[in-house]
Amino acid sequence: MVKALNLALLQEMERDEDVLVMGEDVGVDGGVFRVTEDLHRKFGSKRVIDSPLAEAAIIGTGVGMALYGLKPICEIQFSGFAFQCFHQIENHCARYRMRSQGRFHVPMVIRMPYGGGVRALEHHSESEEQFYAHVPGLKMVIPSGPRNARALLVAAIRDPDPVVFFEHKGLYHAAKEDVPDEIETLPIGRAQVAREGRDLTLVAYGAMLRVAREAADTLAEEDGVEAEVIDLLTIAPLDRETLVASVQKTGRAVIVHEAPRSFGPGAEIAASIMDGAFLSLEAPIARVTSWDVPFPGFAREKGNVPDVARVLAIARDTLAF
Amino acid sequence: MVKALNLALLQEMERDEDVLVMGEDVGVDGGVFRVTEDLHRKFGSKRVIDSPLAEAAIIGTGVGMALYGLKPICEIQFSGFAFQCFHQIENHCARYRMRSQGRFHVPMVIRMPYGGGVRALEHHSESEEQFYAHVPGLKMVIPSGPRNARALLVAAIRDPDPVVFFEHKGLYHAAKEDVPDEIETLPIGRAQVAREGRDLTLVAYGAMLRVAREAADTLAEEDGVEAEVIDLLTIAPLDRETLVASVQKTGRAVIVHEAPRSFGPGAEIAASIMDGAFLSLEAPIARVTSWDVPFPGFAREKGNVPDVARVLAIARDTLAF
Amino acid sequence: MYRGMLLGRRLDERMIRLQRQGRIGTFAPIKGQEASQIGSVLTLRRSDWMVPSFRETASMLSRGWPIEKLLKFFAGYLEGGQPDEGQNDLPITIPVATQLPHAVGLAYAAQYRGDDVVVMAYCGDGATSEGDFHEALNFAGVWSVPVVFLIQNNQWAISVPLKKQTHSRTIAQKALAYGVPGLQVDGNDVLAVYAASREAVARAREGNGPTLIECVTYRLGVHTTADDPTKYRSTEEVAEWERKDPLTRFTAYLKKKRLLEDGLEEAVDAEIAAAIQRFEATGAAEPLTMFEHVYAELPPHLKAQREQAAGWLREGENGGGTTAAPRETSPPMRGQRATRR
Amino acid sequence: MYRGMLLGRRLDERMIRLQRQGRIGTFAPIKGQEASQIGSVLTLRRSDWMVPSFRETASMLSRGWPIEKLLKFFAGYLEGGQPDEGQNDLPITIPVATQLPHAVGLAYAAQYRGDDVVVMAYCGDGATSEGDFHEALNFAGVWSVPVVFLIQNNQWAISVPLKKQTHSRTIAQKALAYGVPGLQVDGNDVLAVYAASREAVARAREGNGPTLIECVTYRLGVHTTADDPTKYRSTEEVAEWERKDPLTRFTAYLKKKRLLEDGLEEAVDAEIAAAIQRFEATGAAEPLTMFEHVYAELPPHLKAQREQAAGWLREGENGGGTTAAPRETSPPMRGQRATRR
Ligand SMILES: Cc1ncc(C[n+]2csc(CCOP(=O)(O)OP(=O)(O)O)c2C)c(N)n1
Ligand SMILES: Cc1ncc(C[n+]2csc(CCOP(=O)(O)OP(=O)(O)O)c2C)c(N)n1
Ligand SMILES: [Mg+2]
Ligand SMILES: [Mg+2]
Repeated sequence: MVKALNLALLQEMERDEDVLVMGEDVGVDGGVFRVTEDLHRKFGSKRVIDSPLAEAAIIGTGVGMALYGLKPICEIQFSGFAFQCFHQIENHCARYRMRSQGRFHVPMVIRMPYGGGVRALEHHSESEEQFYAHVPGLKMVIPSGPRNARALLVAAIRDPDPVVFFEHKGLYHAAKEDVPDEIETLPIGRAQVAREGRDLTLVAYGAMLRVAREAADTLAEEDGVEAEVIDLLTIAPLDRETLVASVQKTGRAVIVHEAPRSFGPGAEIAASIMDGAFLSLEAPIARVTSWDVPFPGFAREKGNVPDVARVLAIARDTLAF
Repeated sequence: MVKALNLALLQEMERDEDVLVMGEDVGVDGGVFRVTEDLHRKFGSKRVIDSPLAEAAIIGTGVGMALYGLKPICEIQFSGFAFQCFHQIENHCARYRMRSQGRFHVPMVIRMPYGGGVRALEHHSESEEQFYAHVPGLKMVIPSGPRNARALLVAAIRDPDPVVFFEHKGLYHAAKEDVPDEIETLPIGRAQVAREGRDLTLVAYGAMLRVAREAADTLAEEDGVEAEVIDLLTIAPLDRETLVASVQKTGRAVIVHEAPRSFGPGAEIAASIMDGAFLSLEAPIARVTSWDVPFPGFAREKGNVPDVARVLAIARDTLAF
Repeated sequence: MYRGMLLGRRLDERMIRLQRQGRIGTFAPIKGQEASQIGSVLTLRRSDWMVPSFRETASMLSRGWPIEKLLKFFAGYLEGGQPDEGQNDLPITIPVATQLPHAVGLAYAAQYRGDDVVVMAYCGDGATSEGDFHEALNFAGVWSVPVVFLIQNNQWAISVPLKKQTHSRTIAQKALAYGVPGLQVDGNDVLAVYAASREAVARAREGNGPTLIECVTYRLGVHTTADDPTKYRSTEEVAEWERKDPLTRFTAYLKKKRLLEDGLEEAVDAEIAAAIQRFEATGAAEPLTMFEHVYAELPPHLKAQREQAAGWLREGENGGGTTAAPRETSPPMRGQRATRR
Repeated sequence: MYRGMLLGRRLDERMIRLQRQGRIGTFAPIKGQEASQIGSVLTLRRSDWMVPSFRETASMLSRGWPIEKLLKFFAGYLEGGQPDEGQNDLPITIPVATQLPHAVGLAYAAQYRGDDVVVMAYCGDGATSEGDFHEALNFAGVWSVPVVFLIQNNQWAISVPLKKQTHSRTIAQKALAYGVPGLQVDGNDVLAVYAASREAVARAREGNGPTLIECVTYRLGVHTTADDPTKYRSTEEVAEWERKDPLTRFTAYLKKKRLLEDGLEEAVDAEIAAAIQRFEATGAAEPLTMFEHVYAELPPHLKAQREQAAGWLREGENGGGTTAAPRETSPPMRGQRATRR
């Protein structure tokens, strides 16, 4: 996925001079995950900016650039350090359009690696999508593989609104997929049916998509159950149509995410499905998530992040309800 | 409510020398809402600290004090400015117990005024409880009137864990209630049934409690419907027992809050009720909330914040489902 | 120059009355800081950018913000935060110091595009304690961008005096932390402020990077209309600074030089009165427009919410007014379930 | 003193090997910074507090952290962040600069209680760009609390060199912004660091407030084990600083003075080897303990989650191991609906 993201950045920068990249170590070093590799060499240090170590100013100056008409792509080195700039995101990125009644807008992308399962230090394994999803004015995107990552990143760069773009660290190198040469885009705000089925809806995104898919395969093999798997791709605005349509068909849903459960994204997904498909529901909508604990260190992360076995068990519960 | 909160602070400071108050203008000025009035005169500037204008350091130094064994009560002048310190809250307040495997804990209270309806400037009318509720390790409390405000604030001060304590600006002066001389406490983590009923459950907190109560009264008068009103008091950890027990009885629920709807607290409340009371549900759980827009300025706030008419209409929908 | 200061002062006084009458909400008067604002803002060209904090009435007026727009802002209409197309100013920013990195970003973008643009950003003494101040100054220093940070050190941040705000002897010396030139000027001397600002703006324009200017001044009035300064500062202190009132001082100077036009006060008052009339003539806020500026395009959930809100308004007794929601006695709307998704 | 530096260096080398073998995860080596760490930390008393960043192995060892605890931390066990009862140190902090306000709060609390305590807080050159650095220094200055900020300016913040980090000529001069004394010392000269630190600690202890010390040093190795410095800096630069290696330098000095004990290297290596053995003997992490330190008491929803997790573990094939969750082939658990609430 690293290469696919890098390609998206490269091609968009070639296409549009207003696109800039900024962040800690994104320049000469090419980013700690190499997503911005080679861009500095190609576009120079004015367009690929190695910033000082200060997240609020990365976003804050990015806002200023965007107000001027540029399209900054800001990288926060790990999502765990984005609360340092959360005030700039909430006070300004999300609101400048409203605050200026349309005179200004903030066509900016905020990229960050998120997620667990990669044996990382404290504050390097969290999934904070919920915080961004709840902020009106922001869009929140999480790809699940190289091809949709690239297409969504291109769409995010071209989007006139600020987009928070999460990249799962576990997918950077693990996920491989052929990506065409010509630029593709995917619409922000649309989920995809990753696997069709009629007995149960599994909702997932990011690295959990693979988990949901594998669970669906096992259900088909072992239980003769056809699960539909929905890949959200965009968390906010949430594609309620696709979710509701699926559950109207299946009557049952299990949501899988890495963020802690309580007040997490699964709650909105469940509540939205209930709103739209109440009369179709044959079981409570279940959530398979990390526990409501601070990330407990990687020696314990396997006990925390959802895996296929947990999804399977809860799916079977839901089917048996 | 201002007086009741002030009394709680006064009495707890008299009781325990380790209790300190810190924030912008909390000292000589007595706080911009006068919640800390007179404390500076009584306890001096070492215990009632007029801090420089820097929210992250207010919380960050508060964490240090708490690690040393003191019990700082930090005031953030308006909840809209608390994202400046959100990293200190999420990275440290909420996690020090985990990070140090129990060697340290952070017995700290973070007070802030929140909420709309008071003709305030930009960033002065929001309801951000969701952001704190989703952070494991934090407790999130919102009183609905003077007496429970005081009792909960005392409980929060004595609580060994960090408590984010929201005070609705609209209740500061509007809400009047007799408060006894002797110290009272209320358990954190417990909701209260503010009005009993068997036909419908209305869930609310903070300034929305009055709205829910009035709606319940009207429903009784005009529709002959007995609505149960639940005052959450603690948002997180959420008192699921009380919620579920109520809806198991009524079969229907409407949640009222001022925060924007999507990915908001109502989603978790709805999802939790569904988890526990699915078979009792006779209608989808409805949410009456502010719209998913940045706070649009006070000239438009009445069109944004839920009022009795909206609650009534949605409640009637839910009843008629 | 004098006119700008006078306009600032007179509007301030009128606004306090409007606030007392409930026609606008809380706002921050500028009395005492007119020289700092006018002396600095006048060194900008129209093509330059101005980034205000929340107490820059005089600077904003001087940049061409219509009075009625400012009044609207403080009456809770976000329309008051909308600069005209082509006007290179940011709107009033309430969260202290958060606008400073925007100024640095604007300056970077201007430099990137090769535009001849200088950015002037305002903040107060209290704002220098915020992390955003530090990060903005540091980025500006490293990037060497054309930005001037104009700090109005009015001695107080609400009730907190400078010595509780920082242990630094001056604000100007904080510039050293960023390798940026720092100047301190008498902020009540409009000509001194002008001279210092001109120098800083010229330095920026010539590509020699940012400057921090500390204007030593005083807030003669309340912090905002919600504030009672007698709780925290002495009348003697205020009286002492009143003797240094920048407007009195500049008036005396101009009188001595016989440079004062006649009828200026009347002209200014008439301008204000006309603007207030226009302000009062603006209709009630259309609540549904709150859905307009969230995203470039309305996403489905907001379309649904907007429809629901519109339904309310149609059915509400006093639909279309500022108090847009139907009152509690109005017939409750039904059948909105379909749009609740 | 020498022993501490040597231990730091040798452990560093061993840890790099452990990391390559996958027995610990990413960590930040200290090679080149031993003098800054040991010279400063030795000026503290046991009753004082030490607040590390994430690259203070030598300081932490010197404060009595057992080697195996550090190894555990980097092996993903939060137990490695647990100081012993009565040990006045904070754990390693990963988010840059966020620990600095904690140090100021500790110092305030000590002063409030009237305790004879000094707090020493570490951070890097890059950390000085963060808002938290600024706010912490500013609070410390205003409050005049007993804290020493020890900045290890090792010239790089991952790939970002100092001149892209700040336009300030020195880090020491940043102290001026806060009215705090700032010193710059040769961070590769352990005796110079010791002298400067002793002065600052004494000043703090006597009630004369905070000090900022800039140790000019160099990170000779990788930023962390995930880093490849050849991408961003020249071998010449590294070679030049290698000639100033603080350990070589101190060794030569001690040799000249004939102060070097025999057998020190062997003793240090043996200590490390024994600790690694203890580290490797620690059992797999008990996953259920992750519920223990969230709140003082387990709230109902966590009780339910804990029960559910426990059920998994009991039924899982390899329950109790570090890879606690049952593998996909294990029999899925049923009937947990009741606890899902
Ligand atoms: C981030 C933030 N924190 C707190 C406030 C509340 N507040 C508004 S103005 C002010 C004081 C500002 O002082 P200063 O920067 O000196 O500006 P002045 O008011 O003196 O013009 C405070 C604390 C705010 N608006 N933003
Ligand atoms: C708030 C935050 N942002 C980013 C990071 C990622 N990061 C870890 S170390 C580092 C560089 C730190 O540089 P410096 O302060 O000079 O310390 P050094 O690594 O040189 O010891 C960065 C950017 C982080 N840990 N925390
Ligand atoms: Mg001020
Ligand atoms: Mg460094």
